[in-house]
Amino acid sequence: MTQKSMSVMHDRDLGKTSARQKAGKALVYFGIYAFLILMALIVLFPFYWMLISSVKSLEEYRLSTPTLWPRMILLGNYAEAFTTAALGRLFVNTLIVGVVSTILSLVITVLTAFAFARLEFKGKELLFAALLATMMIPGELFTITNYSTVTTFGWINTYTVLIVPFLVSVFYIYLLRQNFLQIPNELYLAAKVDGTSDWKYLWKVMVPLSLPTLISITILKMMGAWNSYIWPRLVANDEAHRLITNGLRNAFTDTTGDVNYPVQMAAVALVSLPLFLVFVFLRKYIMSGVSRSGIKG
Amino acid sequence: MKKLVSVFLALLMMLGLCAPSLAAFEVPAEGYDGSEVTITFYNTMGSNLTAVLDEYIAQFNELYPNIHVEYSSVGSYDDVRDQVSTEITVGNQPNIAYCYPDHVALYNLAKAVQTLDELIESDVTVTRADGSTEKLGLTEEQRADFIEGYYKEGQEFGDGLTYTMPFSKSTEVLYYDKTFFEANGLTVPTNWDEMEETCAKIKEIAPNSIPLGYDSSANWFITMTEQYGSEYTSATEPHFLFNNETNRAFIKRFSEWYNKGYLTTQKLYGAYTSGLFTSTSEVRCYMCIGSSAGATYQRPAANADGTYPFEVGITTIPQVDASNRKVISQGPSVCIFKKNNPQEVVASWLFVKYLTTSTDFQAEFSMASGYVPVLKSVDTNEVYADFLSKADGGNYISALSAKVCLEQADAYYTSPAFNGSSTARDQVDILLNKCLPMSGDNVDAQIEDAFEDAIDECEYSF
Amino acid sequence: MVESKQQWKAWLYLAPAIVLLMVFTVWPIVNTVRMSLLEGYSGLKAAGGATFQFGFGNFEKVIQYRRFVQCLRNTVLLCVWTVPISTFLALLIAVALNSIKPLQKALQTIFFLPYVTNSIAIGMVFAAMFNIVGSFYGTQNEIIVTAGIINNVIEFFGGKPVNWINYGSSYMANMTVMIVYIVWNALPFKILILLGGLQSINKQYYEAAKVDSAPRSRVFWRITVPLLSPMLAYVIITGFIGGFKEYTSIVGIFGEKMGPPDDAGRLNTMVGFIYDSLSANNQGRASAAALILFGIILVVTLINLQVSKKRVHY
Amino acid sequence: MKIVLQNLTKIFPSRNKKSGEEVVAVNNFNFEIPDGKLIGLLGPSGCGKSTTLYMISGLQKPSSGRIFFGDDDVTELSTENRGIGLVFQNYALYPHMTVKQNILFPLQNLKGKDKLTKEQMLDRAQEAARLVQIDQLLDRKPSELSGGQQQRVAIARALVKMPKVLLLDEPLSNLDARLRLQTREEIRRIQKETGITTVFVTHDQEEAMSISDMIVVMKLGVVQQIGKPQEVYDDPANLFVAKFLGTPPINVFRGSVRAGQLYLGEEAVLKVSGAPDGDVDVGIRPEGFLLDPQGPLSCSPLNVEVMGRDVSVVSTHPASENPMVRSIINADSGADISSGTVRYSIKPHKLFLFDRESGKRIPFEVKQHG
Repeated sequence: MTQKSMSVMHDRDLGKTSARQKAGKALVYFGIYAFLILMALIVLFPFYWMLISSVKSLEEYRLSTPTLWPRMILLGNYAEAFTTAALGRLFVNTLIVGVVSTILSLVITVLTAFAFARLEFKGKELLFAALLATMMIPGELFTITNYSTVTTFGWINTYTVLIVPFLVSVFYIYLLRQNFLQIPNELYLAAKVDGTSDWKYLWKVMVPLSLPTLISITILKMMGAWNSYIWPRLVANDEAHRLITNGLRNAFTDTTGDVNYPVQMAAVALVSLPLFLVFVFLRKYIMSGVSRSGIKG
Repeated sequence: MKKLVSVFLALLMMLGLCAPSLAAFEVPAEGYDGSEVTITFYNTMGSNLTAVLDEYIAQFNELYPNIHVEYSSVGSYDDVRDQVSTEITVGNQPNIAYCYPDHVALYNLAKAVQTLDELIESDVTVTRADGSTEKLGLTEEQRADFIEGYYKEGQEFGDGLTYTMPFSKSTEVLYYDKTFFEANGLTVPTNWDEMEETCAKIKEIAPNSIPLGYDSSANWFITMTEQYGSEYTSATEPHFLFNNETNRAFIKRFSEWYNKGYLTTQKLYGAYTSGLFTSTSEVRCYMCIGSSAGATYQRPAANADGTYPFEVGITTIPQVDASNRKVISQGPSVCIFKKNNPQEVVASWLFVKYLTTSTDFQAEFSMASGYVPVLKSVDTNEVYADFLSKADGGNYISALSAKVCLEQADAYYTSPAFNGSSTARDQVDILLNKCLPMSGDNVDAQIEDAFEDAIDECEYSF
Repeated sequence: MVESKQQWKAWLYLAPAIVLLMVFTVWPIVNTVRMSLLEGYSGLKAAGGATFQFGFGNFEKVIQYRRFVQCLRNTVLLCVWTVPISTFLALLIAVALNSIKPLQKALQTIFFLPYVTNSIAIGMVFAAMFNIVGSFYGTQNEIIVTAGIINNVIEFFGGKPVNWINYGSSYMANMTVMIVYIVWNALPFKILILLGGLQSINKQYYEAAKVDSAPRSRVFWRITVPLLSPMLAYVIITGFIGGFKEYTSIVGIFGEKMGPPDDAGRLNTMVGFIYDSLSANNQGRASAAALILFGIILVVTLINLQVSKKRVHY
Repeated sequence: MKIVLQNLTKIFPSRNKKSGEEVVAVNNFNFEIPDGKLIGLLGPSGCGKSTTLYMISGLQKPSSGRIFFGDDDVTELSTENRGIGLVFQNYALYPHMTVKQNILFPLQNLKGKDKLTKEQMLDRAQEAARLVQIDQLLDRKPSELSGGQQQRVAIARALVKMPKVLLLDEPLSNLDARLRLQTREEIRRIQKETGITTVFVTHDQEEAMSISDMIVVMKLGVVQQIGKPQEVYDDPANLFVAKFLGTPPINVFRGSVRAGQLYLGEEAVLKVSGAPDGDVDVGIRPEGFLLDPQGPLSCSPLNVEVMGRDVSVVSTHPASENPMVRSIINADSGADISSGTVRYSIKPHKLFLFDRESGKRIPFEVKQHG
């Protein structure tokens, strides 16, 4: 009897708390979603702005009171963007530079990261620390000297000059090395036993295992080609080699040196589209690539 | 390994240290010898202008088929400056570039700009592909055809030599709401005292308005020093002379206006004042001083039937002394860079001469760009004359603006250019905007401090 | 680990990277040091045949600049504010994202979007959001044409519009805008890293905490944060390094004058100072400033590493 | 193929640079592993057994000494060229490859005259898979397999290129108890079937004893004893070996020898003629106790654990080095712990004397007690 009543009481208590808990939980989730959605709106606003600006007329864009919804939707801006900027050529150039530099950069990054992660040599730690230290130097300073270097090499207005100087990225090496370090040492030993050379082990085992990181490096590198501006403008600004961001900046200048922003925005939107799609489809890899870099050690 | 590295570095070091040296230029005896040369031309033209350029390059190539012109739209004027000055450090500069006097002063640090006097005065005869000939230098008529103020700009570098040729120009003009002025019986101010009265009257009629908007405060300051004849800068040391009684006085005067609500500037307002001028709400400007090349931005948005809410009038900016009119000369000139191959320099000169002395090119380019031509003879060009004749405050506002510019051709001034002149320009811009809102008992002291700060900044970065 | 006579082999693997780094990184650094020690070195003047004295004049000139301290203060203030705020906010967002199921993927994508977009557009948008168009100062003259979207929101909630970046705006207001913008900019990368870290935390820890009926906040501070500490350390260290190099974001909002119209240079930073020197064609001074900045970053990073050694749980 | 280890020594430079002390992982190891035998390398962690294995594999180079496979000196030969198979503690399967690809991987690396055609490779892989009974799992990824299955894949991968030597590094330690028992039988079976000389590293003495032809007991880089499992158990060379082998572990007492008589405390338990007088450590295997009311050794029992056929009596004794003395006696002999004392006599061949200082075995001649 006593036992029973106790258990009943107990049950009721549980029910009570769980009802309260449920309400609390719902409230918490409501809070979480409200927070996330608010932040998402803040993050999205500039994109919204870019899109509505891209369909405004120049007059409307220049209004001192900006309109939040275009009075008139000018899809023609997109057509104009495509033709005035000769986007086709720019796309091809950017693609060539992007693809070639990505491939070469990946090879170099893989080799270097492998040496730092798996091979033993004198001064390894010191060299790696020195590499990391270079990340702290304001990059603008490199431009002056590098410019005179590439001119000495006679590389001005070539694809080479757009590709070679930035093949080595300490950041990518760092990312990949972290990734390599997390591959268990036993795999390396096993591969030795199985009769592989270092070289074969690198390409057959480590590289496939680091695919997510490599994919995110690929995307970052492609984005770099897409967004690079100061250097290409300086060293390869002829029609044959001009890259996309440069083309955008140049194409929409009118006589007063003013920029036709709506058309430029349209062009920016057009140019961002491929990157955006790539991002949406490969999000999983980018995520795991960056996060897997793990930051250990 | 270590040794290898150090040798490598030493090698690079030497590469970095040796500066490109150029032989002194002399006009070749035969002028242009017809050899194959490729010349590069950096500009800021958009696609509507490069179309015009293409056309004239084609015509030029009929005369000189072996001179290949490659042009490049580098971006803004500042972009051209940055690009060229970096290229100069390794001796890789283009042949011709759009330039402002400040830029040339910068390039002159490297002694990279070709002085043109020898070429201008050259009597050498050059034979063209079609068998005809031309004088390498400028003929009397060609020289006289340039609008004097524009041509003089190329010689403002302290040594009297000619460094640039004017390419296409603009200036500042006063835009006013003609409809409003006529409706209220206002007269358009021609001097600053009248401007003050006009502003006061407008403020009475429309208390919520800001009667005058001035886009470029730097231009305003520099133009005022010219109009007063007070000092601004000098091409020789000491360079920065703008801290003087007259300048402080006019700034104080404008500051009083500002505090009465008479005026605003682009910086103070937060956007181009043309936005205020073309506005149809009650918060608006009735006068606006801005670039003559931006006339279309000073036109209000058209009504549905194609008419405009009000008619725009354009006139010369107010003056201190009507007998000594001063308006700023803006817009690109072109300069030619030194090269080891004298043929490149001569070819560049031929091309520059072709563009700057061609009435047709100047006319067409001006109509496409909104800038004004640098030649007086352009009004003999039929198409351009027709264009000017249509001038009105609506559809042909650019023509109206051009017309006003041509009428004040005698008033153009340019300020001295030297390394640091652009800093001075930046600093007086900041200075004017800083001083306008000052009020209270110690305005004079505040203004004085602001002037001293500006001079300090100039001296430091110099 | 296999011991190797493979020294040479390792160097072979490193060779491409080392050669490129030598030419395009090491040499520029060496050259920077060289330029910093040539008084008043200017590439253009050098091209014109000028010679320069060897000495520490450039460093003196940098330190003597009457706004040097201001540049330094701005840089430090921006770091000190933006790094903790953006890290904390990114952490909150990452934790929130990690705790939900529906919409998680969509929201993730949204939060990473800024990562793949052109920065030109973003800066323009932010300036427009904070920009107040109109005249201030002097009561008769106070006319606001448009207060900017941010002020519209403030007014909607009954607040007074703030002069954020325009004429007569306060240093506080300017800094606030910069902090908001920089934080916004820094979020995607940090969220990406932290969310990745969160997802790799073993769920058992949370289950254990649930069994121990630990409250949410306690779980957050005692489990999530310590387990995430390597990523947090990484995000903070890179945040500081980036923060000390802050420049373009300020140009994005205030333009190259680096301040509101009445006080140009008020928000100038160390890198801004380097750029100013470069555009004045004084590479010597720019190099000296860059080396000073490098020194500062190095010290801060070493301190950071020292702290994280004690605090980070691997 | 026999393996000969000659004066094998491995010295690691100290990790702590400041102290600068070197670590001798393996010290002067001499041994000849007969062809076709399964050898267990046994010892606590850090004893150098894995290092020895890695030196045989070539993954680590000895600091001094030589290694021979048959008559060939392989000391300088790199791992790839030694033709060995190695199974790692955590299997080290390539996570991105299927089981089949994992097994094929070593074959694809064969060069020169050893090179196989695709068909040959597949046949060999099939055969290896069949041998370890995973031929149903060939298309799975390692992450889709259980621990035991992964272990088999690892063995198949090691066997597929028909190595002359198979090395196993703690192959069972990641498995649960039942699977461990089963797999070790499996390993024994496969080794017997293939006749490959096999070296097996473990810290589990039971595991080593149960399947090895010979065991090598190591401690701190030094070989303590080599022999057949039973021999080593019955005739341990020193206290360490005696303690390390056997479950439950041997009981150790402080004792002394006076005039050929062994005393534990004041109890004279055994005649040990030939042993010199002095303090000794005494080891008595749990099965060395006989319940005997007249026995010389009296203990205070705490508990009796019934283990089926046997019972284990847990008691205390003042001279014991451990808190407990554990004896295993036949269940039928009826241990009674209610009386407060239990008396034992000792089986002489289950009692060992060790030097207090060196831990070395002190031999003695067994005489009748009493």
